[in-house]
Amino acid sequence: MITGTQDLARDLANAGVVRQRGFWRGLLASPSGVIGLALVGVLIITAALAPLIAPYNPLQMAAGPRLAPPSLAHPMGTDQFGRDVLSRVVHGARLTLLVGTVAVSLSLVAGLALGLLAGYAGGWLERIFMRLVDVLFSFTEIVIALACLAILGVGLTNAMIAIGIAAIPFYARITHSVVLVEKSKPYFEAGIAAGAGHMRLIFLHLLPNVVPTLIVVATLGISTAVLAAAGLSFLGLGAQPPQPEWGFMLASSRDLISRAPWMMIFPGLAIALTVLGFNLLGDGIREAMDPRQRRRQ
Amino acid sequence: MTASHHRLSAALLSSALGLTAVPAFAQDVIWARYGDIDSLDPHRATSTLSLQIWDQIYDTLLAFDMDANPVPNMAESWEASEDGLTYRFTLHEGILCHDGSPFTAEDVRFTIDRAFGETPSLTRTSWGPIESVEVIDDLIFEITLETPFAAFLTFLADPFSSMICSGIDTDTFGSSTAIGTGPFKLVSWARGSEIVLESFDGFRNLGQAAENTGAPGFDRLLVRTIPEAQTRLAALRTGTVHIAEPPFDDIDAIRTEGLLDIVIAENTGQNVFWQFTTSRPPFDDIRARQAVALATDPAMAIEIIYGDLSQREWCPISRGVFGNDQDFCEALGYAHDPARARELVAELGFGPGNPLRTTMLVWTGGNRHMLAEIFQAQLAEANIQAEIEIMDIGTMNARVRAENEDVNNTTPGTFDMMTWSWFDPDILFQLWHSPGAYSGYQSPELDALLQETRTTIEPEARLEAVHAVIEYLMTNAVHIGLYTPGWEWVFAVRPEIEGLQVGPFVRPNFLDVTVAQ
Amino acid sequence: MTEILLDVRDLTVAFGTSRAVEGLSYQLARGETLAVVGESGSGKSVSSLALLGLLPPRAAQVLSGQAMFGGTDLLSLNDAELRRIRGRRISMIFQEPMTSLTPVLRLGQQLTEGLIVQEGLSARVAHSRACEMLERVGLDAPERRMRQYPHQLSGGQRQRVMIAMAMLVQPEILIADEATTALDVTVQGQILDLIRDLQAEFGMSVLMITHDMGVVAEMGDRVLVMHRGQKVEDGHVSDVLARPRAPYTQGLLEAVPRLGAGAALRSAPRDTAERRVILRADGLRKSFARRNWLGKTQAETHALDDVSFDLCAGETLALVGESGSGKSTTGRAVLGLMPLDAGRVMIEGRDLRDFSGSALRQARRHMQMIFQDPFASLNPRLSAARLVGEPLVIHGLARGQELTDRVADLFRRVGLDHGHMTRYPHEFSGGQRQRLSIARALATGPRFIVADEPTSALDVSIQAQILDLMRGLQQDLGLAYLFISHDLAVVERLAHRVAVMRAGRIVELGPTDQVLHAARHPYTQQLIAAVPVPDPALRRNRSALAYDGEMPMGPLTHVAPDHLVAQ
Amino acid sequence: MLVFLAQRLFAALITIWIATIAVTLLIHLVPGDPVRIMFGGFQTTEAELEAIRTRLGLDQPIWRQYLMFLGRLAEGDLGRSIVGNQPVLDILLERLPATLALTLASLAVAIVVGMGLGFLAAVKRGTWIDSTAMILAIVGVSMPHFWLGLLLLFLFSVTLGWLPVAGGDWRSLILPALTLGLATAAVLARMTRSAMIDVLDQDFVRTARAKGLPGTLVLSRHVLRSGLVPISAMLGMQFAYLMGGAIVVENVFAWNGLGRLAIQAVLARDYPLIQGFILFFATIVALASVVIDLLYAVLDPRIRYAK
Repeated sequence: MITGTQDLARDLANAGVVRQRGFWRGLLASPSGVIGLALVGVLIITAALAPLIAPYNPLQMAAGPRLAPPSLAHPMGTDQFGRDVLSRVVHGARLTLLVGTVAVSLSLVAGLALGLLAGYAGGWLERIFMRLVDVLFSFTEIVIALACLAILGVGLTNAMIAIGIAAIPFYARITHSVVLVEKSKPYFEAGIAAGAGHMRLIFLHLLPNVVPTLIVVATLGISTAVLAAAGLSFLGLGAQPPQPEWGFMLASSRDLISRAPWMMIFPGLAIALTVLGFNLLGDGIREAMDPRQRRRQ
Repeated sequence: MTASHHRLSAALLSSALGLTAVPAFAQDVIWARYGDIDSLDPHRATSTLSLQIWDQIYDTLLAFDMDANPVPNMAESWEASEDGLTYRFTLHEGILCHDGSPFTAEDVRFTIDRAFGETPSLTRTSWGPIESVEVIDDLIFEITLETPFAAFLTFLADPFSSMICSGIDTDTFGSSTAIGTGPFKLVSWARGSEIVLESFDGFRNLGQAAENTGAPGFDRLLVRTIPEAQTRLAALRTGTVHIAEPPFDDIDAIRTEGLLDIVIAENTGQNVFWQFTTSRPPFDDIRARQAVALATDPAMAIEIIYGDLSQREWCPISRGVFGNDQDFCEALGYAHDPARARELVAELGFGPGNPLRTTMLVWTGGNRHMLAEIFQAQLAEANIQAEIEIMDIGTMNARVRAENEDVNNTTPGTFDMMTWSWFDPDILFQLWHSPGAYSGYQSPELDALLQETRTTIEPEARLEAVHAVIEYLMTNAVHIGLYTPGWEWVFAVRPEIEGLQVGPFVRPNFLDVTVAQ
Repeated sequence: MTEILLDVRDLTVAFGTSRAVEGLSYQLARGETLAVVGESGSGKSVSSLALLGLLPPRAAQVLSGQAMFGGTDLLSLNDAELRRIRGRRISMIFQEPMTSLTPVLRLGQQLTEGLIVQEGLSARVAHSRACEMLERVGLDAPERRMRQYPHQLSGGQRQRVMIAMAMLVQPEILIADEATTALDVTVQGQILDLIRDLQAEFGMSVLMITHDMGVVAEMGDRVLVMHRGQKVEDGHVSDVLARPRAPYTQGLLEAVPRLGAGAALRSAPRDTAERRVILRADGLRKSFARRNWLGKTQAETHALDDVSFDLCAGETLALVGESGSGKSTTGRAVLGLMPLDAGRVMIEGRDLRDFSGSALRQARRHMQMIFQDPFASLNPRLSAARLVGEPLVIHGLARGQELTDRVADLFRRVGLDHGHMTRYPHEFSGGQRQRLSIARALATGPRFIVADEPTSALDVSIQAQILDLMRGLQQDLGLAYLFISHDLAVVERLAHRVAVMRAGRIVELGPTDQVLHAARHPYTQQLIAAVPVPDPALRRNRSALAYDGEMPMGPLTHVAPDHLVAQ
Repeated sequence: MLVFLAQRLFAALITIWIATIAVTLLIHLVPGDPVRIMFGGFQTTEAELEAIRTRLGLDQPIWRQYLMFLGRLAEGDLGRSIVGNQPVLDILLERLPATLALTLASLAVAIVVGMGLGFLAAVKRGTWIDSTAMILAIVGVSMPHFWLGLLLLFLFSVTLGWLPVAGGDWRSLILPALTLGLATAAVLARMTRSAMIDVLDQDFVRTARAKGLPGTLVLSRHVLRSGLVPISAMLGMQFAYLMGGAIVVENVFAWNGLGRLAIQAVLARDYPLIQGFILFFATIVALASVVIDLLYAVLDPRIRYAK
């Protein structure tokens, strides 16, 4: 997915189509776009209205019998403390959305700034910088995240930061490659020829043309961040009790897999659907923006 | 029918695949545990997981009977001097080390010197105030103490006092080699995955609580690390392993199903208790400590998590240990009283919109994190907002001590669900006598009381001294008992394994084990 | 009289709901060349691909028609049956020699696999036949070529391999689908000659698909003109080109710039005495080093090698040459868009290097640029008014109402509506976009404009309009143009002087008429000779193309006043 | 090609070199006193902590520490783990085979399933086969490893009882390899499809068909060979992601490899072990990418014959 995303970014930048009109029409015409939009919409609404939707307080123990299978009173069953799994899943949407957006914002802003500067500056600075990014990239995100957590200590906030930091090389690299594409387009040279200064070239010519592509990438990036956060929580490095974080809920369902499989099924489903939602939305945007992709379908 | 069919095919598969690497005549017992040992060197670790393995490789001068009383073992007899400062031991004749050499008084001296040597034993204070070891002849030696030490003989029955043969290779000892006189020889240790032990022909059972007087009745003991409880259970069911700790939530089902035997250890000596960072707010104030104790309801929590596998433990030391007295402790203890807890919290200036914030440190595993979540919810009702941090025991030991020593820290102090297993109330001395294992709560008054428990040999007087310490710890809300036992004390055993006993302090004894064909 | 080899009747091909080819009928006689001509999207390629079942599966559908070839209807055959015809009796060569060969396989395998699979020849026989054919199409060392991979050959060489591959089976029909479009004009000439020779030797029929009327005139016996999927007219080449009947063909032929048509758009030549030099390029040198990732130079290509010329106020100097000759590099170099290795650029007597960063930016108001691709050169995020006004803002020349007024004035000047100002680039047509670019270039009132292939991305009819506009502006504002183009016919219409570039050097420089009609340098002669002319009576001079002496690439010397040629 | 390989090898060395700097810095970025965090356990005295600081060289200036680190590294000494006091290198080497077995088995699953599916989808583009394959792929991409693992565990071990999950023999490798492999297969399927479609749209495929070659020969010789070039270029990254994914999957299945070790080390804040792990991981990934570059060079004559 990651590797594909880099190509996608370059394709989009090359096609110069991120700015095409009829984007929403295109998005709504693609099945992936519609389903993705719907899933992400449900997630956002769930997160926003969690206290209204959830039938119980997610932290309330003995809201029902312990380890009760799904029933009318507890549609997703209860956990080992008699907490309502549905309420926990609903509240978990908030954490998931928070982690996804915070981590991606962090890596997007830092990656964008670094990639933009390196791409614009060129020369030795660019060479050294991109080499460094390549190296960090080959460490893989999970190892960088582990290193960050080893330094910062565990916890959801630290996991969020770690995921954000770990993805910076990725965003820097994508930004850099998009900047190179944009820089090679004649309009950029036209800007120089017109006598534009550095600030003008970066902020008027480069940035507005780089950001839309990056937004697409970031949409896909949220799914990666959500997965990563759930993974870290699953490993015990992220969310701590009693946070109703989905990955953490999965981790605590492990020992109960044979007795209470619903504890594993529903949070897992929530993660998978969320990630699927952002992936489909990303694909939908890609299709809506890139005629080449559309033709391929 | 289906189930047995699966079982059959699984058994066929495992015999075809799992065991083909081993000669057909070899009889293996496979024991799966959630974690690995830290070291093969009895001086370099404190975990129960390590201790259980030392117990197979090494032997001790004394041994515990099933009621946790020390009885003669490698030492067939001893005499104590009047003043309680000198002990003269006589070893059994003909004890053999795994390298074939005879075990002598020299080896005893070697072991004790090593425990106090350049890199001393992690539990060196438990040996007591040993001044010297004098070898009289091959079988007789004399140990001299600086002061009387009440727990001395019991310690010599504990695996921390495992006797090491002097023929060890100091470079590899502990990491890849080990030489003792226990029932099993070390074949190999693949860290994190498997320890292979082999029955030691030269072994003689001199005092351990087992009927077998010679070497174990099977060829090899394979100790595997399988961290996931469900995985262990699956492995048990398919016959890939013979003995393992099952998932707690499946124990009822296992009992009903009847395939596996459940063996529950007694006299574990295990105690789970609250302790606090008393060097800074909020727990420098006794009311905060008391509030935590009053707000939580261990009886309810262990009922939910462990059912009848654990018991409420009011005392700072566990049942079966000298000085434990439930009635005495309960009278001093903090019964569940959330209203009173709220009052105390309010006195400290905290309330519903402004909870008392702190962090609860918990040792990973054994469903303790679930217990912690229940406590967390109970504390929340008393306006105490406790974050949970889960970590392994080594980290937790370090962390608790660091918290206590870090006086200038401005974040709220922490409290923790600490766990210890010990055979004697002397543990209280090690924990609380200045400077203390964790640099925690200290007072001259407490130090004096603790010293008394060490040097008083006469049982009744010592009991009084121990009770005085208990009273001090509980009224000052320094060390508050929660429940017992707490880790690795339930064993699920396949039917083909017979004769497994779990001795005091959760030490499985394989001497009487036989494998049915 | 002649034998009809292929008889296509009422062919209709649909892509989804749109019809790419509709009711197309034509005949191809044995030994003749039929040129199918049309603009892109006219359906000319689709019709031939449809015959061989090579259309993308599922996307395209043959709705009706017959194609009789040797008694069978090609359109009724299934894939296995077609395979017996494809690559055996009918061969094809394609437009892109760069991508038409499989990059990961050796040429030998690609050449012989058809023979082995189709004809059942042994590998050895196939190998020796392939070697013979490589030699026949003019490639040296065929044994070595057989072991090479496509990337080791130049574009022209690859097209020769493609032809060899097609000819190996000695087909009855050779379909050449825009086979020379991607090639430089001199290489194109060589390949056309090769096809003609092979046709004479093997007696096959050729279906020549092209958009270039010159190629039609050069190669075709008969011509078929297509427009929007339909046949517009067909007939003998000489008839159709001389007396087109369909209005579409007439329009097409009129718009084609012809070399030799004269200086239709050239502004009045200025008196040499008043010539005021505003741009002087002096010994420009630039080499592009392919560096490895450590920054060490691995290979050098000389993009510019001692390039010198003057540009005077009000004049148009054209830089012509094939791809890679360095003409665009020169354009960018004189604007200071690229650092030079050596040489200097003087703007009105001042060395460009003397300008510091901000002064350079200030100086840019006197020199502007128009790009080849008008869409790509406009920042898609800015409105037309902002785009045109940007140079004014940058140089602080206008603000507020004055800015709006001046932008509106520029719009008028280039023939755009006032109402166009709020639109974004993608809302304009290609020609309009180029007008926008010109308006932007004019905004700061520059002395000279570098125009890099400003019309080559445009349709021929629009091309003329833009050239007209450029000439008008030159007349009115006294602008000088450095006009970069590969199209000699366009150059002839606009330029006062022409500089011919080859391999980074100027090989001939002089007044347009002298350079184009009395060329002194063999390379210029070759270039001119290679241009196919849409008149069957004027077939190319093959001897000039066949020049095989060493091209003189030395310093320029005067052969006449104002006329310099490399020695 | 030798130049190409030398370059790739050098790049790998640079990666490893930067990894050494990174891990040296790591311990200094830890807030608080790492020695106390690591060693301040039961009954250690301040003097002992000081001795440890000296032993680890933490009382030296940082460049000195780095040089010392390099010096020890040259002797194959990565320090000793805090928990258990074993040499870090021994521990890592002991765990390596398990992780490699898992990674390679997963890679095999991913290549067979993912590339197969992607190739099929590309060839049958626009049909129901294509749609089904791509729906499977995007669902697979969205499925968390650890959840997929739990589901498989629940299905095959708990419910059906077919596959034991303990023991360390090859059967216990099946589920983790399947989990990791399927998740990667989904990514690979999408990439393969896209790469193959790019190839199928290329002119040379039309050339091959115009020659009258049978469809299977066109696909196997021209399309597949060419498509493998971009795919092999992506495999390096995929290998790295597999190694990363193994960290999670090993923990689901208690597969005793480097990944489990890493998590234990982070939880225990066993810094020497964490440092060793990162260095080791980076080295393996870097070397693997060299191997994959080699494959790439073999597949692509443009690189093989570059001067």
